[in-house]
Amino acid sequence: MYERLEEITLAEQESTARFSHTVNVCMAAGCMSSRSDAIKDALTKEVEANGLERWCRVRGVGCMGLCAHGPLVSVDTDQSAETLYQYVTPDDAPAIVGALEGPPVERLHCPTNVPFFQRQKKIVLENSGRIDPERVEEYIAADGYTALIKAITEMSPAEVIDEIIASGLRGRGGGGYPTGLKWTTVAKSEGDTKYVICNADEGDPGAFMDRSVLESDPHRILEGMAIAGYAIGAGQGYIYVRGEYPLAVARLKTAIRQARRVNMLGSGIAGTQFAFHVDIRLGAGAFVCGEETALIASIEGKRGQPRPRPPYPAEYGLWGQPTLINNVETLANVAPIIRNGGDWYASLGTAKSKGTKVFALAGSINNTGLIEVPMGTPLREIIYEIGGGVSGGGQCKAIQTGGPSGGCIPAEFLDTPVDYESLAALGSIMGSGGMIVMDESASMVDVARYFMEFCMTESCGRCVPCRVGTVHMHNLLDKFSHHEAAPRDLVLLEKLCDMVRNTSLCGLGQTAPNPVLSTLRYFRHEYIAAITEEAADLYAITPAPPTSRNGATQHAPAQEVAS
Amino acid sequence: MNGKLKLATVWLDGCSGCHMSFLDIDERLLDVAALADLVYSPLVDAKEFPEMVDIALIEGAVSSEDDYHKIRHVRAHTRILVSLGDCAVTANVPAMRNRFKVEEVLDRAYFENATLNQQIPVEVIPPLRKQSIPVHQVVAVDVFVPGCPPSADIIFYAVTELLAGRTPDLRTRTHFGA
Amino acid sequence: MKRPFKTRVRTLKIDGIDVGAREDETILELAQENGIFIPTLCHLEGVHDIGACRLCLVEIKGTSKLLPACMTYAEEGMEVITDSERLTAYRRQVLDLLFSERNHVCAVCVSNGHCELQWLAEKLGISHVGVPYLYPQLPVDASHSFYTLDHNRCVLCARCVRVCDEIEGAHTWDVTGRGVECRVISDLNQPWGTADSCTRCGKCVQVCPTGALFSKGKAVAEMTKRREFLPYLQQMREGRR
Amino acid sequence: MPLRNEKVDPPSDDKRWRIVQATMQRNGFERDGLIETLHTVQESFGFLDDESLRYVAASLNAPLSQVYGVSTFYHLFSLKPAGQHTCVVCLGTACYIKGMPAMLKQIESRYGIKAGETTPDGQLSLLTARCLGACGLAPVAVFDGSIAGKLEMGEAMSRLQEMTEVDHVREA
Repeated sequence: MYERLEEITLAEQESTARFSHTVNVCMAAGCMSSRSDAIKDALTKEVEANGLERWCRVRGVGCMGLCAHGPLVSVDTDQSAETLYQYVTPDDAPAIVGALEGPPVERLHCPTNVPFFQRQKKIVLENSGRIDPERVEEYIAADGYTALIKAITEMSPAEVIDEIIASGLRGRGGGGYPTGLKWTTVAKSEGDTKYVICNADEGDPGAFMDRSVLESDPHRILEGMAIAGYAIGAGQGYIYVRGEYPLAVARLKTAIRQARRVNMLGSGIAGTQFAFHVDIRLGAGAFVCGEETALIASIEGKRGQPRPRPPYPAEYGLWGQPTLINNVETLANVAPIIRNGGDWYASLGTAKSKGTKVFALAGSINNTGLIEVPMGTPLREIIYEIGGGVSGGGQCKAIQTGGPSGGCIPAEFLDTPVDYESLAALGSIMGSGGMIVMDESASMVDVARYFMEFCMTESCGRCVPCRVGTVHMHNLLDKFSHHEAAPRDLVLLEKLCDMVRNTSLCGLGQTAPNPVLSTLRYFRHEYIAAITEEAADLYAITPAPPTSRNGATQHAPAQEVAS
Repeated sequence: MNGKLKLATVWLDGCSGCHMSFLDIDERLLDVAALADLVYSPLVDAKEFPEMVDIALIEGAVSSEDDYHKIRHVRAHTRILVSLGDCAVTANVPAMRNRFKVEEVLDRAYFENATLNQQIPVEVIPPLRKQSIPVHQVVAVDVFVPGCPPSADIIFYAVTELLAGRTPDLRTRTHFGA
Repeated sequence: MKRPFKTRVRTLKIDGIDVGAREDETILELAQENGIFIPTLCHLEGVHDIGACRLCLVEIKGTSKLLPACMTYAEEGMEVITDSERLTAYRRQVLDLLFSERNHVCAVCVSNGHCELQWLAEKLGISHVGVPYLYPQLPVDASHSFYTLDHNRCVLCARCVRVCDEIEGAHTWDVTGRGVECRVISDLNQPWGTADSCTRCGKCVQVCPTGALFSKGKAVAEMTKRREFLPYLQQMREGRR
Repeated sequence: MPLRNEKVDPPSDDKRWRIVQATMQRNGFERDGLIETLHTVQESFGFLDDESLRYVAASLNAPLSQVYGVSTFYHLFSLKPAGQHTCVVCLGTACYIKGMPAMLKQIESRYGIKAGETTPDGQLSLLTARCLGACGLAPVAVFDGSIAGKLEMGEAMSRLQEMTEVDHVREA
């Protein structure tokens, strides 16, 4: 069954063997926005102009991670280690091509013997920046689709699920629900038709892991989905991807076409009975559609409003059928787990959080970009070693993880290992992997207000607590950020947080108070400082209640904020 | 001191209906008078709010600068503050202007709907605040008596309970708009 | 081994009372059968539930999550608590939020005295609203020849949307926008009177819990609603299938 | 079986309707293809007007109010034509931290419009995005489709100036 893959791999190796030098240009959205396509054109022209095309090729690859230093170009040769160039412009093409056989261009050289590159452990991103995402041949030459063939020809669906359970993989979309358990539930659910949905509606502001994986290694997702489909008994998959990611959509479309061509998708995959089709569904700009039931409503062409769970999509999902919904990064881990075994994966990470996690570093940090580290890596190592420390010479004040559903972790907890439980204990969440570093100049009240504004505008409007509660919380935070708050506003804010968290219909509302709660927990003094003397004084004027004739006070004192 | 408690009523932005309803207690006013002196009210002559009253019934929303300063003064000199009626409790009809700018409201009243003497008064009439709001959005309120207006029976019940040193339980006896 | 039979009957406890249930019965239905009051607003017998108002949230032993009684089905051994200090506090807050969201001026409402929102406020003991009012700028649509839609009094329970779609089959109503900007609309967000899909049946008006939808010509406190027809219509329709 | 209105005629001879029709065809003229169809209309015509919504509703046999409800639920759909030029500022967390709010305020006051609005002369539409996913380059804005990263206030203002000025020169 592997013959077809070997054939393609051999052909690929043959066709590249004559190249002693390969110039890789990052063609992910970050570098593309700094015109990396023009750089690629310039480099290609330069190579041809010098008649080097016989032994040097220029190709586009996926994200190399260090987005802050983009556009990035790397040069691979037979003899020496990879050379990385940063801040490249089309005008630099002659210099880079001129230096192919000599020492690197000093002016553009980006050292790779630094923690940013050396401390990472790449599983999800193993191909990112190493293969051309628009060519299935390169994915196959990098062991692509072998896991799928292994699953469908050597393993039973139950064995595939067992492997996932053994790996300890947990949902990377935020919740951290054990993936194997989810697969088991859907596999056991009764239904003739089942679906696999890849949740690529990466909505957290400040997170771009999924986009990068889709742009840099789309076949990995297709392979993961097909394996999932085999394991749970589904023949159809949907990728629900943000409409804001046109490049990712285009690459996915190309990948689906190519995968069909090499018979890794479609009917009778690799000569077996197994059939699996994948279609793309475009999101249209609604954060709430990251929630499973809202996402399903959206695929069905409706307003993306969630419904109460249970029943869970595993039982009652897309068009009422059992449906498996996994996030991009979760699915990206599937192929390596099947290829190398669940035990291999479980050997990485901590006791309860296995494997690696991709983080998008952003904010006041030197090395903004994408990293992948083993679970349990301390925040300090991520921020100060891999991330290169706080930018502008400031001090780290807090780290925001988990986006609008997460919280702010103060600098004193920098030694916390990053895993699901540790972050939850600090009042934040792992989330999808956005990590925003804030220096001393950041106001925590403003950050809370920012996220609340986000939740308020993204609330679908179905349930009362989220629809109206977020507006009130936002208005209160606005008062705090303008230093116009009264003490009772703080009481009311905390009450609303509790209510919205416990009574909202879906995850968006239930977690909307998190940024407020975590900043109240660690930076309460910033809220107190925003209370004006006048406002405090205004509500304080309450004389003691009268004493009845027998001298006992029977009246309850005036309530600060009643009911 | 005659040992009676001091009772006041205050009229902010309301239609005076709650005061009318208060008077509708009729002969039972005598029972109230036996327990308390009405020391300040639109219904009596006193011009100054006393140093300290035990119970103040507030009718109306806080709409003007005058209302605002008055209610703060009253709160500082009152032991139990009662929001009487929907205007005090919810801002009710006065708040219906909140969707418009103050200038628009004044234009409507003094120009568009005036046939004679089209001008916005600046003397005597206190300036309007941006919004009409319930009393408890400005100062702490101890007891709420919703209703438009609350019936005489409810008012009598509330006042006598308070005078007897108890907190009246009005929650299921009256409601907004009652 | 496969179980040779399917459990159809469940026994559970609601507020300490032992209750027998069919597996397709919700906690809300069971509570109502047993004379236990659970406040509801978006629930409407005869159309499907959406669990949006959150008033019917109940506590269930063994889970920290509060679940909507209208959409939670009976399960064996369940212990349900329908009334607690915590639940009452949350329910009051929900009503607080609803009153603050739009311009519900009960005193001058056509439904004064016959309004479910007003009634709930009294029942749950709301003496005042604890959050500031939002005072949105909202229109009144009086273009229809029989009825009026006053957005100021709408609680977005979507009963009108569901009854129009599921019972009348016209789907004149839907909701536009999102979050606090949500509004009920007819057809392409056009004046109701010009919505061709409307059959003028008035079901939406009768099921509206507040004075948001009312018959023309009604003055303050004059609008009473009747909705006995709904379970009947639903039964007749099911019978025909 | 409900009536299948596959033969609803497009509102005009405009060739772009064929693309819209093709999208609906691909989804079997089922209602669940509504969002895909709206995407196509938006891409082809730049926005969704009443005419196109009515056409899509009729073709998919979907209630008008549902089509309207869906098209206003999603941020990417616009019911109004965009200005000649667009500027999309990213309000993701990283951009927020790096000073985008101040920049947005400056742009708003310079052009006298709020985010989401178009200048009265139809020259410029100012839009916001939840996150463009280019956080490594924060703060980020998109000027007429081209992304600009690590943006500074002066640069943003001059890019806008250039964009809107070109047309004025052309007109003169």
